[in-house]
Amino acid sequence: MLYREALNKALDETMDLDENIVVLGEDVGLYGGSYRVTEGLYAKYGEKRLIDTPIAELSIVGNAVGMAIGGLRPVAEIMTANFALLAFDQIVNHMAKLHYMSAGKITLPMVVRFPQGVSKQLAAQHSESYEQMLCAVPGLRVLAASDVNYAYHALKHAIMSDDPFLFIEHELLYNKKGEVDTETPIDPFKARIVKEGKDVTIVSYLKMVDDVMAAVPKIEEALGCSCEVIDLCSLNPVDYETLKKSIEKTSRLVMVEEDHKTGGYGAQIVSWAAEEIFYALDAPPLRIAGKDTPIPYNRTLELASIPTPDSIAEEIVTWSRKNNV
Amino acid sequence: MLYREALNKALDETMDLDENIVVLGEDVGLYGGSYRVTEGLYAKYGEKRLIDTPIAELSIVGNAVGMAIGGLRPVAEIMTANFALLAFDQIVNHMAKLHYMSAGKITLPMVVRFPQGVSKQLAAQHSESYEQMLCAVPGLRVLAASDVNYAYHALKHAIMSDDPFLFIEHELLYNKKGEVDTETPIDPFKARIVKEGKDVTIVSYLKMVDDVMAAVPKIEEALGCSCEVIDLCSLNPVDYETLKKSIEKTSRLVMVEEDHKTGGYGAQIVSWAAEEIFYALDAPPLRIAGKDTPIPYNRTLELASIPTPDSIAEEIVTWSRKNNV
Amino acid sequence: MDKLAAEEIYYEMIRGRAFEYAAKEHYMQGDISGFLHLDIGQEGLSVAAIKAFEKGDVFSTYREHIMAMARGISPKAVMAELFGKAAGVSEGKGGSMHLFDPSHFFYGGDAIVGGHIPNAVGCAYARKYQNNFDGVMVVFGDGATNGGAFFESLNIAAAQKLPLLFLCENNRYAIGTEITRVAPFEKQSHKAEPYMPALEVDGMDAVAVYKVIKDAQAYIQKGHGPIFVEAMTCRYEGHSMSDANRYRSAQEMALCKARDPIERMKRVLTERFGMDEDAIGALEAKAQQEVDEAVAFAAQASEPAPEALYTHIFVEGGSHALS
Amino acid sequence: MDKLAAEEIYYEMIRGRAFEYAAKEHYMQGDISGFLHLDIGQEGLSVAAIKAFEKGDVFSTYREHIMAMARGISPKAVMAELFGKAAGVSEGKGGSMHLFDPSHFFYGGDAIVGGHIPNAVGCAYARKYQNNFDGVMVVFGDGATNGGAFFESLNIAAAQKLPLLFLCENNRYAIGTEITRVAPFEKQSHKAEPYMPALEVDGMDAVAVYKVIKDAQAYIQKGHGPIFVEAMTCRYEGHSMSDANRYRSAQEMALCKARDPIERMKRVLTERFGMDEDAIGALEAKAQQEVDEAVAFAAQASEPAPEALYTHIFVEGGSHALS
Ligand SMILES: Cc1ncc(C[n+]2csc(CCOP(=O)(O)OP(=O)(O)O)c2C)c(N)n1
Ligand SMILES: Cc1ncc(C[n+]2csc(CCOP(=O)(O)OP(=O)(O)O)c2C)c(N)n1
Ligand SMILES: [Mg+2]
Ligand SMILES: [Mg+2]
Repeated sequence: MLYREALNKALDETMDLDENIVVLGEDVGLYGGSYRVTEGLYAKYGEKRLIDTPIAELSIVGNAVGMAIGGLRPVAEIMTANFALLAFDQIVNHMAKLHYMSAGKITLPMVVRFPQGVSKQLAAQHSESYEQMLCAVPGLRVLAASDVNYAYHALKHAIMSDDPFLFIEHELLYNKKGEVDTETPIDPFKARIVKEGKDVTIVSYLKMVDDVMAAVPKIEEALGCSCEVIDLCSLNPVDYETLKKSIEKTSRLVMVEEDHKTGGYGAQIVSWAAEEIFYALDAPPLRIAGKDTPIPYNRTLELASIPTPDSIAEEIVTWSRKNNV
Repeated sequence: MLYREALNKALDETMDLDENIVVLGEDVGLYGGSYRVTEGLYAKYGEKRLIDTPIAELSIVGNAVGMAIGGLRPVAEIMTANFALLAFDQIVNHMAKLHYMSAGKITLPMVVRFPQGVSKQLAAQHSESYEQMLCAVPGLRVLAASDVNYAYHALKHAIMSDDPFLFIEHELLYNKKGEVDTETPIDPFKARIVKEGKDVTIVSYLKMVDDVMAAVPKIEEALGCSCEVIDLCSLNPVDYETLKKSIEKTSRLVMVEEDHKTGGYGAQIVSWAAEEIFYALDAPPLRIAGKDTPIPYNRTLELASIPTPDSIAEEIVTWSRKNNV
Repeated sequence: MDKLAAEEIYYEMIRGRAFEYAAKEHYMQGDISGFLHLDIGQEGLSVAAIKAFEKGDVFSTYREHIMAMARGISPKAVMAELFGKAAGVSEGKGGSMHLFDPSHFFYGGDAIVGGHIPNAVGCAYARKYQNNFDGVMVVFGDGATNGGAFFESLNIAAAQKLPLLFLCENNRYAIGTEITRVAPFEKQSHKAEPYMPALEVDGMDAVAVYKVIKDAQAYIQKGHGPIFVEAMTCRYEGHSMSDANRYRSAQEMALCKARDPIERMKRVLTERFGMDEDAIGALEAKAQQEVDEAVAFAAQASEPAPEALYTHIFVEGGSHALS
Repeated sequence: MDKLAAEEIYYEMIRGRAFEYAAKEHYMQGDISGFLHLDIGQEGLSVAAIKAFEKGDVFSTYREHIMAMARGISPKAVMAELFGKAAGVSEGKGGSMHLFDPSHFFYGGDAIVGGHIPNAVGCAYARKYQNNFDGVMVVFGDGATNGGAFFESLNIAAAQKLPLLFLCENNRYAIGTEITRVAPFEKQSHKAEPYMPALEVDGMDAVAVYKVIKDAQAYIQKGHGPIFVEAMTCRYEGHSMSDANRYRSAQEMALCKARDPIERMKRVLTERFGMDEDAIGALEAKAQQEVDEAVAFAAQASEPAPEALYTHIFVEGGSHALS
């Protein structure tokens, strides 16, 4: 099954279960979704439950908040992360806060989904990642799906929960293949150990997990070491327990992320490690992230602006040699 | 002179110099600014240069971008940080990127000013800090004025620069008193050593600098140590040189900030220290920040949600004792 | 409007004004803090609109004390909220600008100008989905009609034919900025005209407001889609307690107050319904007493527990609600 | 419109179409990537509007190749940008959606639907401030008229009486969503009616477009404030290269193409100005040659230097510009 099919299946199964679940967004209905995540659902559930909205992101999220107040369980799609900036007031001032400000009188069972990241030459206004901003907002749960099975289970969980969720996808993952195990439930807030190892803990999420996995053979060969690779899965809350166990075993932490390095999401993970498990670290942690530049159109420059399997391997090898680890 | 008067003076002097400088925002003109920063300027420069805008933050920043394209040098005021969320598309997708995307053909000499932070019981939609989000955006310079002299010089610099600046103020600082030394120029990108010391480096910015200074006597007394207090001043770029020198001297780092701890701005500073000067640290760094909750209205709860001089002192003393530093 | 309704509306108007003056007093005494926006001058509009929109949901702004009470939230719970107490309608977490009570179909209290309008649109969608055409009333000021959220909402509500009543309280000012300085005309109903029927009413005349809102709700109940009502009104005080109201002349204020909604409603009671001064005096006394009780209640109510800081960030166990 | 203008417009229309087909071909060959939005079907509108708005500034959307060229940016510089080369108008950093050239008073190329409209408003403010009433033309699609940025701009431009020409290219679709499914009417000029004069024109008729834009610019030059023009048009291809265009029937596409702007303009040349087939054939050959040269230029142009990743984040030394 493809990643986008797993998301589709999660939507389909939950919509089938509960007619309060509605989906809204640009081209999600008749057109089938610009990344085909909602394909087929319009035919099955009709235009009242697959709502094609105008290009008005503030309203997409703002209306979803109101739908939730009115008793529905909306799942909103923002076509690309960059456009979510238009909805930041609704996400931060409303979606994240109404439950708190009303002392629990209002609950917002809702999900906002969007793809993000560098795809292929979509340029600066279509290529960004905003988890660093959104994980700084109390009141939101933020999940990032890097694989097919997680995408299915985690989206289902988010839809069925009574809390407001942001669900982050990556544009280059939609056609990723994988198995969905519908029998084995998962805890969407638990980090996933993608590969066990004993010498260095590499923490990552979303598409970078695949890039890290592609880099690992090179790293292990160059250094003669074994890498443990962790997919955070839930970006807020973070499963610090799993990280702690791993780093206590390996004594070394590398954080790999696609967003810009300055103020990037990984700063939180590294700063947590420095504060909380300082003495477990045998070497300075390493952050590998996107460069501090807008994303350029040209393909060579674009690839130079984010981590790639090659640059990840190279940076880790250099860091390791420099620190004698 | 008061902090708000220093800002006013910076505006006045630059406007006097260059008639391309215009100010726009809600109630900035006839009314004199909701925090009185623009008081008197409407009478002096008229309604073409002190532009009262409708309540449309997206347009306030979006229009400023267009004014800059058209050859003016706009200084936009957003009444409170929370409302800037409505303008995030313009700040992130336009203000920060047009220079890059146009390969330098477009320049945006502009400033967006806003106050932020917890004032007194303004509740969740009027009390937040967004430097953690805005410092994650390449293409923006972000300054935070904690004192009167810096406010004056840094705002002047921002207005006269050809780059786009965010200029962050704090609601509780407007009536702060201080001297302005117009004779001695300053480098707005340099961190300020507010107090020298040798045992621990406390890094902070904006209003927390005052709270740290209020906590220092208690800390020094309790621990018999001496604290070095640094005001970052420029949040992006960061003057890492000054931080490095200080931490190499003291071997200890405490970061104090008002924003929420998870994903907060200070994570970047602590993660930088862990990555770059790991071996200079004798103890795990400490981050003191706002709690991960929306800001409540009730005063007791509100104060419990952010660092105060007492809580800063207490946390530092506890941390120090725990780490034998 | 029959006598009973008129009496009730009058009562809530004077109770509202007394409430606002009490809030002002306690703000100055330091019992209340933050932003406090008084509805004095606009009581007729606030009460009559809510009473007329009997069924259905209401979304309002930060200037909502009187509306919240007209919806049935007790003055005690509102005053306690202003005092930041645990017995407040939002348990002291929201304050003056954030009064929520879904059991009275009242959803705030929003402090982002225009920010609640898209929420009301979404709620109207839910009601239509549920085949409930009593609909939603969303209340906002003239200042909110310049923001993108408002405009997007006009378009969506019309495109989706939602049961939504837009009520614009046009008091001609957004803080210190007069509407005609930032919009091309004084009446903001013009903005709605391409999308839906747009009605106008004198917001200082509670009887007229009552009637127009009744008519408007009847329209949306028929499934015709949204409707817009603009009520011209006037606030007597500054925008909030921190506004000295220097931008309006004494003459302008005097003209305002000559249209006083309470005086006008009193004349309706005496002239149309033959109520005598005694009966009216009794209402006034009762209103004042209710407000005094609310203040006393708020003053002695307890502070929230310290743990309250950490509750209601998420639904207890909510992340596993249906899984 | 005289013969010279007509010929120039026709020439740029056919050059535009040839350019777009060449871009399509090279996209499929992998020389161009990202989002590529073709303007085929809308050439008459794009060229005539730009030519008519001779003086003044232009802000456009991501579907702007033909407009950029009509403004005077060379096909070579545009094609090189599509190829991501250093010789591109944005040095390979912007790509198809981000063509900027202030020396031709052309400011993009914006990929946020509606995001450039507030920028155009601000620029119009600057022009008025500078006492320049040639004004600004901002071009956007029907889909952009549902967003808050557009609405705020109508209001501000009207309140401030700015010299701004809103040009809506209504091709009835935003990607796969037909305008009447997300707005309450088909003609989006209704939205502008409360604020400013709103004109309509057949966007498939270059002569008509030319005239209406000339008239509109004359209006703003008089200092009357903003004006709105809606041009009904039709794109022949999918929204971008990734859209298979399945949501429009063969019949709908045939009706569209029956209104072909190039055929129509050709008739103007032959019937009104008596041009013969040979002369027109010569124009076509020249246009194709110019496009071929642009492709050849782009293909052999150099890649940006690796350091280009780090340039233009800030102005070189900009932080100290005037201090
Ligand atoms: C998005 C946003 N911008 C600015 C403010 C600050 N502010 C609060 S109320 C107000 C004026 C609102 O005027 P209006 O909508 O006419 O309502 P009124 O206060 O007159 O009832 C402003 C500018 C805000 N709360 N939200
Ligand atoms: C704010 C925003 N939301 C969504 C998109 C994705 N998107 C790109 S073009 C488009 C359709 C725009 O339609 P219209 O304005 O009619 O212009 P046209 O493409 O028809 O010329 C959409 C939804 C975007 N680029 N920006
Ligand atoms: Mg008002
Ligand atoms: Mg279109």
